[in-house]
Amino acid sequence: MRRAQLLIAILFLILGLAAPLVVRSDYLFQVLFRVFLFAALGLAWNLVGGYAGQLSLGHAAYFGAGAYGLAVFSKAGIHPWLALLLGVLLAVLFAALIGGVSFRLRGPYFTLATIAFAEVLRVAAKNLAAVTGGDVGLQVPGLFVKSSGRSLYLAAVLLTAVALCITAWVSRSKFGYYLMAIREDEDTALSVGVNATRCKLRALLISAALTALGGGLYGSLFLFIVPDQVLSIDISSEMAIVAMLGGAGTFLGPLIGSVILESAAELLKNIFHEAHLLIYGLLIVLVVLFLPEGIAGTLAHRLRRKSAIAAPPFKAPGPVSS
Amino acid sequence: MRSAHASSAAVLACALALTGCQGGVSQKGEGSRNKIKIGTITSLTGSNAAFGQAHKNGYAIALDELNSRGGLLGKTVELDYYDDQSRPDQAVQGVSKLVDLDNVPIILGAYSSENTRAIVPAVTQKQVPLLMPTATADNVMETGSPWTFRICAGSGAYATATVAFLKGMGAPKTMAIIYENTNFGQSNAQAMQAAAKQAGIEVVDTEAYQASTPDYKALLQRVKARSPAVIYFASYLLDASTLMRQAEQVGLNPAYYTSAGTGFAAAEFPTPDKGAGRNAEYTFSVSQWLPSAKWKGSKEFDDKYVQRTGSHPAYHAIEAYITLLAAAEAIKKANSTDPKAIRDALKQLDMPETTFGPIRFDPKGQNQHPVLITQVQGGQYKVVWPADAAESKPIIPTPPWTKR
Amino acid sequence: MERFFSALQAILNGVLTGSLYALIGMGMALIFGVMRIVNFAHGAFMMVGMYVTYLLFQGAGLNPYFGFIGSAMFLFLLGYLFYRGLLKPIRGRSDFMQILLTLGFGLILTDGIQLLFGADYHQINLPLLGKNLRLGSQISLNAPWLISFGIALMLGALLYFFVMHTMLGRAARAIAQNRYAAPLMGINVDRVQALSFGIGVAAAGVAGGLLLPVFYLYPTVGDQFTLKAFVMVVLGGMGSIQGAAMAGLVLGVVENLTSLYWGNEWALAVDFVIFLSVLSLRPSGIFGSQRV
Amino acid sequence: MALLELNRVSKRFGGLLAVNQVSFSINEGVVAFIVGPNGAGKTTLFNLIAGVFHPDEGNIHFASKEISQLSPDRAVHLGIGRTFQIVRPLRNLSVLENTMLGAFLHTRSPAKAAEEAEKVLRFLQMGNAMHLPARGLSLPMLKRLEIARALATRPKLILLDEVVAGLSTSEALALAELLRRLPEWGISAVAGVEHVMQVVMRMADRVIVLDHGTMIGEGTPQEMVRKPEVIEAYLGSKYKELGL
Repeated sequence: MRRAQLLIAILFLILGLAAPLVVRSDYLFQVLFRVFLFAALGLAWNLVGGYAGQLSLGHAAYFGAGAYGLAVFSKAGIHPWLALLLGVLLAVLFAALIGGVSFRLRGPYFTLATIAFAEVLRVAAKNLAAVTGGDVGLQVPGLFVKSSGRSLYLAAVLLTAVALCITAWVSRSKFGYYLMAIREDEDTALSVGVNATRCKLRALLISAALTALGGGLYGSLFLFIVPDQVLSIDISSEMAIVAMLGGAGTFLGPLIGSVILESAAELLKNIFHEAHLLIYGLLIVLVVLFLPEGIAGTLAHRLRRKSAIAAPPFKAPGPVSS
Repeated sequence: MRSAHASSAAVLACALALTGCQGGVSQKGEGSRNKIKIGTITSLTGSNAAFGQAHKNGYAIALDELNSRGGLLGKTVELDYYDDQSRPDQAVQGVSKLVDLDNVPIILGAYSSENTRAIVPAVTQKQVPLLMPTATADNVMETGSPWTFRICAGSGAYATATVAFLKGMGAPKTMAIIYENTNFGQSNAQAMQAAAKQAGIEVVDTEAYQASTPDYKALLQRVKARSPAVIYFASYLLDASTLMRQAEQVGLNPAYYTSAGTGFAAAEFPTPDKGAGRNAEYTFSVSQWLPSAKWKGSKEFDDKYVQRTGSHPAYHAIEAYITLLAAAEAIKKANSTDPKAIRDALKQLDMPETTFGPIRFDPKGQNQHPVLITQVQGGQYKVVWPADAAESKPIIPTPPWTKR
Repeated sequence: MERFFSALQAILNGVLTGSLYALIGMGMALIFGVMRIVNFAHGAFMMVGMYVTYLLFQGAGLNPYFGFIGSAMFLFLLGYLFYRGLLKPIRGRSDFMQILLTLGFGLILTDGIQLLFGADYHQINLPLLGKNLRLGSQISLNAPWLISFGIALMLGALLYFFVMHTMLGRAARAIAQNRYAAPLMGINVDRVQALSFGIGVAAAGVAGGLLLPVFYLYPTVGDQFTLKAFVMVVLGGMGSIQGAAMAGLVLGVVENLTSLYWGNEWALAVDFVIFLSVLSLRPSGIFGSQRV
Repeated sequence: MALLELNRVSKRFGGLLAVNQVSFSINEGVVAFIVGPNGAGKTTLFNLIAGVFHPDEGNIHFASKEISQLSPDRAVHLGIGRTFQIVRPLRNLSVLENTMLGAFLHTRSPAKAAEEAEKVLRFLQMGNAMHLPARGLSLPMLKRLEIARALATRPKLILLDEVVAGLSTSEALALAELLRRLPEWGISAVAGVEHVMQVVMRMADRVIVLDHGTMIGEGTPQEMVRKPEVIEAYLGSKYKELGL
């Protein structure tokens, strides 16, 4: 089971790394960039949203911090990669702040608090034109000398690989079990000595750092950012949708979700034009109705039901079999 | 069970790879045979969708004209739309799609200044000419890219024209700037601040607002407290109507209501059904074009537009219309669909008589489109400045709301 | 004195705007209270309400101040069917899926409306729009806002009465307090939830109808109100209807005062900052009594 | 030496005095029962010891350390394990994984945690159910799972809230039989029960009787059933009914 998942992940990564051998068009690189970027973002979100069960819809805050960090600090004369790193630090700082306040809240309260934080940041970025350029926008430096779609695409594949490694580590470690315990029942988790707040915060910090890296790549690809773009709730919800549709709390879910959703979105747009959001909405509704645990989750569940061993759907990979 | 999992993934991966390869190879050939594809990026969905539709209508009229005259270089012209969903990142993706997949030799778009600014690096990198119909924020031209050309006049020209007009009217001393917080609004506000400073007009208040909200009364109250002689708006149509209605409610009475076009210059703005109605009266605006403009074919375009859509065109539509015609002209001049040849043809382009006035790009790629100042008089836009184009005298000062 | 009147004017305007916010928030609070569903399609439902009112006005010449009733009925039906057809089958599944469903349905509504009626904006122009009620020389209140305030007040009171004093309302509150015990008391939870969802969405539809004369409509107009409704529900104390109503008024006033003293562009941020402070200092809301 | 010591502990919720001036102590290697009807304050008392609530008055010592203001997870680290009155399994995890969560208190390695968890499950005679998901278990099994999870943290003291509620008498006795062996592992236990006196009489080293938040008796089971106040206030009729 677990080995199969790992194999699939590795297969995807190999395909991703091999794509430049066949793919020539920059457009496809951009579509594939989005696929892998959102796979990485979905995996990042999944640590908090899937494993720890904390439904954040404010990850745009970290994404924007990454993109703006890169743009603002490099404008101040800092080397782009260092600037990106500072952006990641900024995101981690935001995460500590946001987590500190909102992790005391549970359920929908938490979700709404994360939205509110991201929105405050968005409005602030719009209005503090001296720093961020406001709505007029800000130039982002390329991260690579030949900042073509191809090198950034490969960077996105690498980011996905990193996110997959972290997820693999989390899902088999004590930390991962603790996160899942918090998701299932926070009081029970406390009763076995889990410091829930600290665990959630740790997950969020890792997630925020990954998300900020993704934001930096994104900004670097488009070379120009405005607050309504990189700090918008659309980014947050897309991250969550990718992970949830793929299967929240599963190792492969976000990857599969991103492959399907991001390519479907692009395909739909080219086929249906104005109706593509309608179809996209329908797709979401249908998945919710018929694949209750997300695509990967339900798939795994079905397969498992067929086999003789009954096992839980959120089965954490680990040394379970004796 | 393991194999089932793996095989499903393999199928997925293959499918992905296949679509990738096909997309990359197959579509390239057909474009050049008997059709010329022109790429267009606009907002067909999302918050700017209404303007995207205006673009689409303008383009469609031009397309009909082109093809009924036999197309271009003996081929049928086809428009290749990419919907940017009113999102800049999507617009950028559109450039890649149109250039790499569909092999278009030129791109028209996008609608908003925001999205247009976002695609400038992309077209520069891909070395495809970009013709901008409607982006007025001046930062869309700031990169100095040799691949970008703008049909419409920009925010700097708006501000300069407005200030020149005010000086001619007796040089009012104070001004408040009210602008929506988007690229368009902020650029125009910045341009005006600079222009006003140069002309010795004191800017007593600058107010940014969140676009498309129902209530601006408190903002207007704030402006009222500073009692400026001039107000300069940078707003889209919807907010223009709301602002003028609520200006009456608040009792805001400057001597001049001026504006950076767009909302205040839309055909709908003085109408009661889709605009501010009588509250639009006396407002000044910069304008790029009017159905009543003296340029040849303005009336005909208006008729065609009404016939097609049932309503009068705003200047966004004619800018789209003229953008496509200019692109066609450049392709004809270049006698080629090579992007570089078209770019060079655009640089040399000279269309002295179009519905949108003369089209000629300066070395920076900016069309020197004359900016008019209009005033709403009796529910109609009347050109009141510059003097040689004026059809009517400006009415100043604006009568207070209680005396209307 | 001048300053006093301008503040007073801003506060009064804020109350008028806030009354419409209140209706939107009350609808969301009812849905949240009874179902613990965060309805991300709330703004889209409101937008549909605006279109219904608009069509009634254009098609049948029905004044929006009556047309909103049609909008309420249509939306009630839409909400009821949405619950029965889509939401009910996935009740009991994770919060994730319910949120996804409302997000997806919101997209369908928005894009569907755009396909049906185009992306162009519409507005209606009532002669009433130019009428102002003057109180003394300094204060003036715009007639359409006043009327919608009156109607919102009445309907808000009606909704409150409904929840507090009718059988259905009591059942809804019982479910809100304890979802598991309610069926034991003979409450048909599904029916009550379907009706509550319908009513909650209808309240948004009414607000849309009342907003139409002073605003305009286009397919994505509702999006901004979804976020506002969240803020109200939390400020009001999750699921408290009267709390959400109060929060709506407060939001209207705060936005106007922010615009007056700081700048309109910060109004939204102030909304959220208040929201966050309340959430961290007093998670049960300013007006709520329910514990988290 | 006393392992757990409560000294005049009170807890108030609004106007309700849930626990009123309760004092008792429990030595190492003891299985104690807190007896009282529903609402007597047993769960509140457990929550006070486990750090979920903090006493308004009085103090609590555990292994001669003041723990009155401890957080729940810290309490576990000191060696206080607990189960919930209403079973709260992590439904989507397997029995083994549920138990491993407890074992993670002392190890980072999932393999070691699994080993430890297996030991505990075997002791509770749940070895066969290890790989089942928790959500499919029967109530008696869930009760044991709760205990397994707590035991896996290797507590010095385990708090068992309503440990036999909902079980049949034979199931209850079987479970109690297992609990009786806890001191062999060096674990003391405080169990809360409502009125399954058979279990209490057979298993308890000590009995503490609560009524309306007040302690009305403490001693051996035999002492308690003879104590007039206890019989009067609570045990009387039921005890006689049971014919013990």
